[in-house]
This record gives sequence, structure tokens and C-alpha cells, in this order.
Amino acid sequence: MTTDLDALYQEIILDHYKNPHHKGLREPFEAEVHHVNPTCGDEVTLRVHLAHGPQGTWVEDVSYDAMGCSISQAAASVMTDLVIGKPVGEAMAIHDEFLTLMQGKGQVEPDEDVLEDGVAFAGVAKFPARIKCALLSWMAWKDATTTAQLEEAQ
Amino acid sequence: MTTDLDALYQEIILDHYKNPHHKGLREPFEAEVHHVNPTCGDEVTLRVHLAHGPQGTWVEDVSYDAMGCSISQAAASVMTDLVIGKPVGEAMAIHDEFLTLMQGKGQVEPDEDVLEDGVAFAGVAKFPARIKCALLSWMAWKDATTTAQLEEAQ
Amino acid sequence: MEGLLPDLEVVRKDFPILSRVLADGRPLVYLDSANTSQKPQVVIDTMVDHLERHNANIARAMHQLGAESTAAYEAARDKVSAFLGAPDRDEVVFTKNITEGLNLLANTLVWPGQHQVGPGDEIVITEMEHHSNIVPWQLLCERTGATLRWFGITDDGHLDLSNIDELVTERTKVVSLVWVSNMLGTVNPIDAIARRAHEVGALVVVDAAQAAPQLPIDLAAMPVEERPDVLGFTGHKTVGPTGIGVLWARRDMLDQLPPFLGGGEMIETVTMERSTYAPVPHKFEAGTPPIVEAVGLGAAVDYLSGLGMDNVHRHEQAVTAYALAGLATVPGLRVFGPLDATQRGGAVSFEIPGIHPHDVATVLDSRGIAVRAGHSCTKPTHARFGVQSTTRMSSYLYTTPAEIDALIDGLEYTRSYFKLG
Amino acid sequence: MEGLLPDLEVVRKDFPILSRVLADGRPLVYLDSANTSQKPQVVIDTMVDHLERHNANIARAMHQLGAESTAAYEAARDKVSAFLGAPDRDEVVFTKNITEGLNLLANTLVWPGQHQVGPGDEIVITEMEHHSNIVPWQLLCERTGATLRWFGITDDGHLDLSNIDELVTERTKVVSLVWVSNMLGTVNPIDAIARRAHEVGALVVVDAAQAAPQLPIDLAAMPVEERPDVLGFTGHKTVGPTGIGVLWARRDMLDQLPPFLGGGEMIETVTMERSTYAPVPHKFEAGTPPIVEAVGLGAAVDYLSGLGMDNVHRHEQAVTAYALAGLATVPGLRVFGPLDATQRGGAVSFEIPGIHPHDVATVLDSRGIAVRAGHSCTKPTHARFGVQSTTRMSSYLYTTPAEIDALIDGLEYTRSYFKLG
Ligand SMILES: Cc1ncc(COP(=O)(O)O)c(C=O)c1O
Ligand SMILES: Cc1ncc(COP(=O)(O)O)c(C=O)c1O
Repeated sequence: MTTDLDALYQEIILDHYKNPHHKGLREPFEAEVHHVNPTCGDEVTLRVHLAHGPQGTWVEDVSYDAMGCSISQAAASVMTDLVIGKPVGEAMAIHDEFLTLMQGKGQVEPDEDVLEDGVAFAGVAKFPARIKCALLSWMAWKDATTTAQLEEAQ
Repeated sequence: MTTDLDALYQEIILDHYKNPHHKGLREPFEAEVHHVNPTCGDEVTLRVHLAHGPQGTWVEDVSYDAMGCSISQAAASVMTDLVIGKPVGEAMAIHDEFLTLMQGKGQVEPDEDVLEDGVAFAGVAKFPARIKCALLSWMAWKDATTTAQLEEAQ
Repeated sequence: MEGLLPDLEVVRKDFPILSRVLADGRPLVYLDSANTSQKPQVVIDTMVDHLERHNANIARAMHQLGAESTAAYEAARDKVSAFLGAPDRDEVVFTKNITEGLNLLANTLVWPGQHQVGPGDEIVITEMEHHSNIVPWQLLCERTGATLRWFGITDDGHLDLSNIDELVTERTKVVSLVWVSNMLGTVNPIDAIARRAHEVGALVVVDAAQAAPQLPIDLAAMPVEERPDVLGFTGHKTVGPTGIGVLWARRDMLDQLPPFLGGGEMIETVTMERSTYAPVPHKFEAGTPPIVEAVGLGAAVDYLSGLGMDNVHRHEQAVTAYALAGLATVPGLRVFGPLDATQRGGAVSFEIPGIHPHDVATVLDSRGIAVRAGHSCTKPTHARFGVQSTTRMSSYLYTTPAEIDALIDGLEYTRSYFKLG
Repeated sequence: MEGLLPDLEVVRKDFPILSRVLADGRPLVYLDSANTSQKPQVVIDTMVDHLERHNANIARAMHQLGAESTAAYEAARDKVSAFLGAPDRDEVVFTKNITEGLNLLANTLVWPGQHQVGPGDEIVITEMEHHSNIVPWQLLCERTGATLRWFGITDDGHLDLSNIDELVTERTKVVSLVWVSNMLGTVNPIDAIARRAHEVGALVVVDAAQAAPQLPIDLAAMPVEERPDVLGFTGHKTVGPTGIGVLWARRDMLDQLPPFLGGGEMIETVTMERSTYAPVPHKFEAGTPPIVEAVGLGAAVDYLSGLGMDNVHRHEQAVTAYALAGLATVPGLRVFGPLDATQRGGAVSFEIPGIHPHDVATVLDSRGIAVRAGHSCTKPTHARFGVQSTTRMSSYLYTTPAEIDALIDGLEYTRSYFKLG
């Protein structure tokens, strides 16, 4: 029974919720943002540290402090796993892939090669009220990364 | 046919409309008011002149300048006929009687001894949109008379 | 008759009220659509379905009904956005009517921000405006020390643009005007006026209360110099319910404006000391919005798009031309505004010297014909033409030539009833 | 069970949505009525009848439909006036929701007039307010230089009135507070607070959004010293539609306030240079009002009066007591606010340590149980109790004890689902 519910609360999600990766605010960082989900009050403060090399810019670290439900906490944890160490362009592509999955109303087949643990969020897409939870930290990361790049460009 | 219409536009009303009594603004006066029907734009400027004697205060003159439809113009004319020369208390009672007739949804039998030509307005009560037309100058008269009395009391 | 909506009789069946029988067994001849339009069954049914099956508060409610209600409300925003060709659906703010939308704007311009209005600044409107596009600007000027100026009207009912360069200057902060006049019917050249206003850096606000029901609108397709910065319309004139209006505005402008109403839904975070605000459109939708009304409006604009706004417009033009021709046959009758249907919308105001408009309306009403009499919320336009009130007939997509015939007959009858020569 | 509405099963049949079947064939258990209430058939039918048979604009329209529509709209004002026991029916202003009503007030107090607020003046609210009764006053203070102050809350969820004499002083211009809290359920002693506020000449504003659905209200019967000067409620929480709210205020106060929104209907006369305004209530009802929504609200308050507000209140008390007893059996669960049903309304917020409220709500929702999770638009109250969000169940006149049982079972299931001890 309640298959949708089990699809939502996959073991992977509950594991990340209980033992979040990369949690805590760290130095150094080029940009810090604070995002709130106005409807429910979930909050995240998130920092991005970029690094540069011959191959371009990559995400050296993402650190965060978050308050919220299992979905939003687990999403933050999975997100850091996915983007840390990746070139910015590739990380943005992962972001887009995740966004597509969330907005797909449960019709989009997730690509495990790209999203890794993120595929566990496929079930969230069937709970419209919870999609924002899963996206909160991703939005914050995108915002912070864009800000950091803009600052550096100046 | 159109009996309601004929009841509305009685000959007496059309006569007063074409040949209004006491029209024009005159001196002296103790109070002047300007009333507007906001929904349709009908306007009346009205002056009241009170006089005093051993029997109390009476309405010595009511003069007015009005723009509006047949009903509102005729009502002003009939109103002046009814109140000029009457003690204020009696004029107020006539006002109340007319108001009751207008708000009676066509169920109130008008008293010809009190309302004279005013009985012709009985048909207006069946046209909710036109009741305000019939009342505009009466309201202005009541307002002006009350103002005049208040001024004098001071 | 050329230009009428195909299947007009079928379209009329969509509107339950059109089969209403009035006093004395008279069928309804509804010629007051510029005041408010009638509603097709699909709008009513959509609202009923929402109330009976999906009702819940939006955004804040996380349960299944809440998700359904939120989806329906936001889908309505998408539909309205498509109806206007809005460049960005988040630029569509739901208000309670266009009056609130215009006040929202005039009110927020009082407070600090990039667009704040102050002493020495000027607001330009026109003598052709509805009271709802006059009073908010008078209040703004009273409160900020800015000056209100306006375009006049030519004798044939067009805006007098001869002094546009003296009127719209570097001092002008806002030019706000009606697209289609609800009294004169005039269709104003908002493109040319916007071009001039943008040259001097003014905001352009368009009151589309009468345009949205009748003209195809495609904001994204307009050249930016000619595109209004703000455009509003009201649900109840576009076959939607009362209690809902739309304010579209350029995103960056909405972002910069301070909030209007404060409360639930429009916040990001609240402490007792201070609050921050949600992104647009929510910043301007404080409190529980008119949910079922927005859903109804969504169905309404879908209905209009289904008919095709080009077809609706063509119908309006055909009926208006027929009405103008008919009115011209009534002795003494004077029409205000352009006499050529191609230059105007479907509201036609007129007078019959010797009979007050109320009396005209009452006699017509006794024959089941509903028209408006009075100042139509355009007192200054009336004053411009030296009249205190007029009678106004206004047609819409469901109006038939036979109804126009009934009007003309009714006017003849009115003349004879009041014994005009 | 003592105190339930007689014929509860029959009453439930009045609400079509209550027979809605959700995902997995689950029947709806609607425990989110403090967010928005469901609508009885009679409200929906009254709106449909208006739209299908009587739709026209009001006041301005002189024809038969216009007269019917105007009569229906003004009859709704009479009904609401009777529902509140208002001393004068012209004191009842229709707004789009209570949020607009509170903003109307806070906004007009900025401008010159007898009640104008300025630097040095103080506005007193409470830590228990809905955002809609916080943000408007923050904006007012920001714009006038006045200072916002507030009552705190005791640990058991009552207002802390110990410092009332320091808080409400000669500097206080307005005291605005919630009658029944939408988070804590607390019923506040508005009489005692009004008495004190009136001693110092302050205006008393009561947010009755949660009180009007539950408590019999009789303004005229209140001693004047204890009667609020302003009281508002919102249609959609009193079995009425969205898009309509009510602001009642003392007539002389309404007369003195400057206008809020400017436009059609609220004017007496308009020239390009200046305007004068219509008497109340029309002065505050600019534009085409929410007509069909007011008509629906009229049917809604009639429906409530038909059941009897005393009976509705008794039902609420019985169900709330039953719910509090049930919640007390769930291990670890903590209820915020008074634990005695007689001191509170039907909204009960709680937390289960170890499970986030969203997760509680989602598991309940998968069983068809609709509750709210989040900050319920009362962030400062949540902060006061050291929580970021809570789960809230809220019952209403159609709630059965069996639905409360379903909730408690659902909470037990939620605990086991998340493997809590
Ligand atoms: C106590 C209280 N005040 C104000 C409001 C705001 O009501 P609305 O959103 O209908 O304006 C609510 C409900 O959301 C409430 O519970
Ligand atoms: C041109 C115009 N502007 C504004 C309005 C005001 O619309 P509403 O009363 O719906 O706010 C109207 C209609 O009354 C109108 O015709």
C-alpha cells in the first residue's frame, strides 16, 4: 500500500536526511545566499567556493546550514555530492536535469548516470506541494554560483 | 400595455417636469446645500429660508436649481409646493410620509390629504432605480433645513 | 450580415441569462456589456466544479486539495498570460478589479524607490478617462505634490494630440490612458503615445478594461518602445466573474516597486521588527486571493480564445456599424464619439434632446432593453461635451442585429411616449 | 457525544466536497478549515443563480437586472450587518479579504485627518498576530515614523497582559489584535483590552478572521467602552466564497477617514481638477465590487445563522476537546496554546519531535487527511515558541469525532512510518 508515499520517502532520502553530507558553513567562499520557501518557512543559508584552473572554473566547495523537512534536507545533501568537484558548466547541467525531473509530473525518467542519488527524488514530482522543498537548496546554489561568477567578472 | 410605465409617468409628473414650481435660487436663505446622486449624476442646489413667529418656525421659502430627469425635477417642484408655508415639524412629517411611500415597494397606499400632487409618485416605488431620483430634492431639503436650524440654535 | 460570429445562435446558448424573461414577459435585450458582460455556462461550471471538488487555500496548503487548488489558480495565471501575450507569466498580478490595479500602481509610486513621484513631477492622463483612472492619480498628486495634466478631446471624440510635446516632457513620470473609451468608444493610438512617453522616460499605463474584451492583445509582439509598461483589465467585462482583475507590468518594474498591501502570501519572512517580501507576482497578492474568481477568469479567457479574439472583434465592428446606422435614423439623436465603427469599440453613448437619459433608459427597460444612463463613470468626458449624462448602448459577442433593431424601435417608441415631434 | 450539532450527518450532506474521494480511494478528512472552510450547496447555488439569472453591474445600472443585482448586493450587506449585530448597516464595507480590510485602515491612517498617525505615535499589536495584522502596521510605521510595539505571549499561549499599562499609553493611536488565534487557538480578552485602549483614546481593531466562523458576535450588545472600533473578517473562512471580506467600523470614524482606493462608485463628483466622495460605505468600495461574492457571503452567513452560531460554537468546543484528548495520547506530541478547549478555538497546532511538520502532513495526506504544515502565517508566534513550523489541524461545523479518530490513527501511523520509538 501507499506506494506513492514509499516512492517519496525512499531509503536513500531518509539516509541523507539523518546523515547529511557537507553540512555546516565553511570558509573560504565567494558568495553566500539565504533562501526561504515563503509558503512553509524552510530556510537555507548556502556558500559557494569556486576554484579556477586551466580547464576552467569548478565548484570547489558548497557548504550550508538548513532548516526544513526531510525532503529539503536530503536534497541539500545530495546536491552537494553532485556538484562539489564538478566544473561549473557541468554542475549547472546537473541542476537543469534535476529541475526537469521535478517539473515532470512523474513522467520523466531520471538518468542515474547524471543524477546518482538524486534519482531517489523522482517520487517527489508526484507531490506538487513538496517540489519546492526539493528545489530550495538547488535554487540557492544556482543563485550563489551565479553571484560568485558575476563578482569575479568585475 | 406598459401600465407600470404609465403609473410612473403620470400626467401630473410630466406637468411639473415641464413647468416646475418655485424653481430658481432666491434670497434670503439661512442654508444652501448641494446634493448629487453619485450613480447617475443628477444634481440639485437648494436653499431654505425659515421664518419665526408665535406658533414656532415655518418654511418661508425653498428655492433651487436642479439638473436631472423628469422624476427628479418633478419631485423638486412638488416638494416645494408641499413644504413652503408649513411649520417645520409638519413639513418634516410630510417628508417622512413621502419617504415611506418611496420605500414601500408599491405596497403603501399614499394619503392624498398629506401628499397632494405627491401621490403621483406612488408608481416610482416600483422602479427601484428611480427612487433615488424622487428623493434627491427631499433629502437636500431636509439637510438644508436641519442645517439652518442648527445654525440658528448657536 | 458580414462579420458576425459564425453560429451566433449557438454562441448565445452558452449564456444562460440570455434566455431570461423579464417583466411583462419581455425577453432580455442586454445592451449594457461595457458595464459588465454576461457569463457563459463554462465559466459558471468551472467555478462550481472548483467549489464543489477542489476548494482549498492555495500555496500554503500542502494536501491534495491544496495542490489542486494551487494548480488551478496558477494555471489561470498562465491562461491570462497567454491571453495578453505577456512576455513573462510572473508579470501577471491578480487584483480584485482594474480599479484596484490602477490604485496599486498609483499608491506604490508614492513611496521611496526608483519610480517614486515627487513635487515637480507630472502625471499625464486624458479627459477621456474612467473615474478609476483619474481619482487614483489625483490622490497621488495630492499626496506627493506632483501635478496632474491631461490630453483634451477633439469635437469628433479623438484625443487631441496636437500638444503632445508640450504635455509629455522630461517632467512626466507617468502617462496613463484608456485604450478604448467606455463612453466615446474611441480606440486610442497607445503605440504612438507610448513611443513619445518612452522618449522622455515616462512609464506608460494602459487601461484596457474595454480593450481586453474586444481586441486581440499581444504584448510580446509589440515593439518595446510602443509596449505599455503596465496594462490592466477587469474580469467581469471579459465574460469572467466579479472580484478579479489583472495588472500586468514589466517584471523589473514590479521588482522595484515597494509592496502595496501587506500580509499573508506576500512575505518572504516576518519578524516583529521587520519583514522581507516574496518575489513577484506574490509580492502584490497579499492575503487569500480571489481563487475561484481567478479560476473562473481562466475559463473566461479560454472561452474568448476559443471563439478567437479576431472573430470577436470583427463581430463587434459589424454590430457597432449596424447600430450607428440605426441610431442615425432616430430624429434628433446625437451620438458622441467617432461615427465610423472602424475607429471605435462597441460602447455608443448618445442623447435625445428633450428626453433625459434616465427616462430613455426606463422606457427601454419597460420593453426589456437594458442600457446604461448617467455619466458612465466619465464625468469629465461628459463635461467636455457639455452634457451631464447620456444613454449608452453597448454590445458584445452575443449581440444580434435583431437586438439593435429592438433598440431602435424602442427609441422611436420613447420619442412618441414623450410626445417629441 | 455531548455538544455536537444535531443532525451532523445531514449537515455534512450540505457540503458537496465532503463526499470527494482522493487518491487511492481515500475519503477526504478535511481538517484545514482555519485555512479555508468548505462551502455548502446553498452558497454555491445562490452564486450560480445570480450569475445565470440576475448578473448586472450594481448601483450604476438602472434596468431590471441592475435593480435585481443591486438589491441582492445590498441585501448581502444587511445580512452581514445582522450577522455581526452592527449598529448601522452602512458601517459594513465589503473588501476582497480581511487582509485588504486591515490594509485599508493602516493605509488611510497615513494621510491627514483626525486619526492621522505620525512620529512619536505608537501602534500596539501582539506577538500572536497573523502576518496580515503585522505587515500593514510595519508599513504604516515605516511610512509615518510611528513606533510598533506588541504584547508578548505566556508559555501557556495567552497574551501577557501584565505590562498593559506600560504598553498602551497616551502615545498609543491604535491597538490591533486577533480575537481568536489561528495558530494557538487562544481566545483573547478583547473586551478588557478595548477598555484600556479606549481609556487612552486609542482605536481598537479586531481581527475576527477566526472568530467570525466560530463565535456568536453582537457588536450592538457590547458596552461601548468594550466594543472594537473596527472589526474585520474574511468570507472564505465563514463558508463563503473567496474574493470577499468585511470591514466593519464605527460610522463616524469611516466618515472621517480619507479614501483608500479611488475610482468608480466611490465618488460624488469628479472633475479633472478634483473629486468629492460618496458617503460610506461606498466611499471605500471603489470599482465594481465583488458582487457575486458578496451575494454568496450573504447566503453563507444566513446558513450559519440558520444553524445557530451558539450551536456552531458548542460543536467546535466539543470537537476541539475531543481532539485535544486524542492528541494527548500520541507519544511525544506537543500542543501549542491553551490545553483547555473552553479557552480556545478549533485550530490546534502541534509538533512531533523528530518528524518535520511537512513530513507529518504528507503522510497524513496520503491517508486523505488534510492538515496544514508550516508557519500558518504566524512566523513571530512560531519564533516565540522556538519552532520554525508546526502541523495544524483545524475543525469546523462539519467535523465528526470519527475524523478526529482518523487523525490520531494517522499520527500513530506517521510515527511508525518514520520509526519513532
Ligand atoms: C487570524 C487571521 N487573520 C487574518 C487572516 C487573513 O485572511 P485572508 O487571507 O482571507 O485575508 C487569516 C487567515 O489566513 C487569519 O487566520
Ligand atoms: C475604461 C474603464 N476603466 C476602468 C473601469 C473600472 O473597472 P472596474 O469597476 O471593474 O474596476 C471600467 C469599467 O467600469 C472601464 O470601462
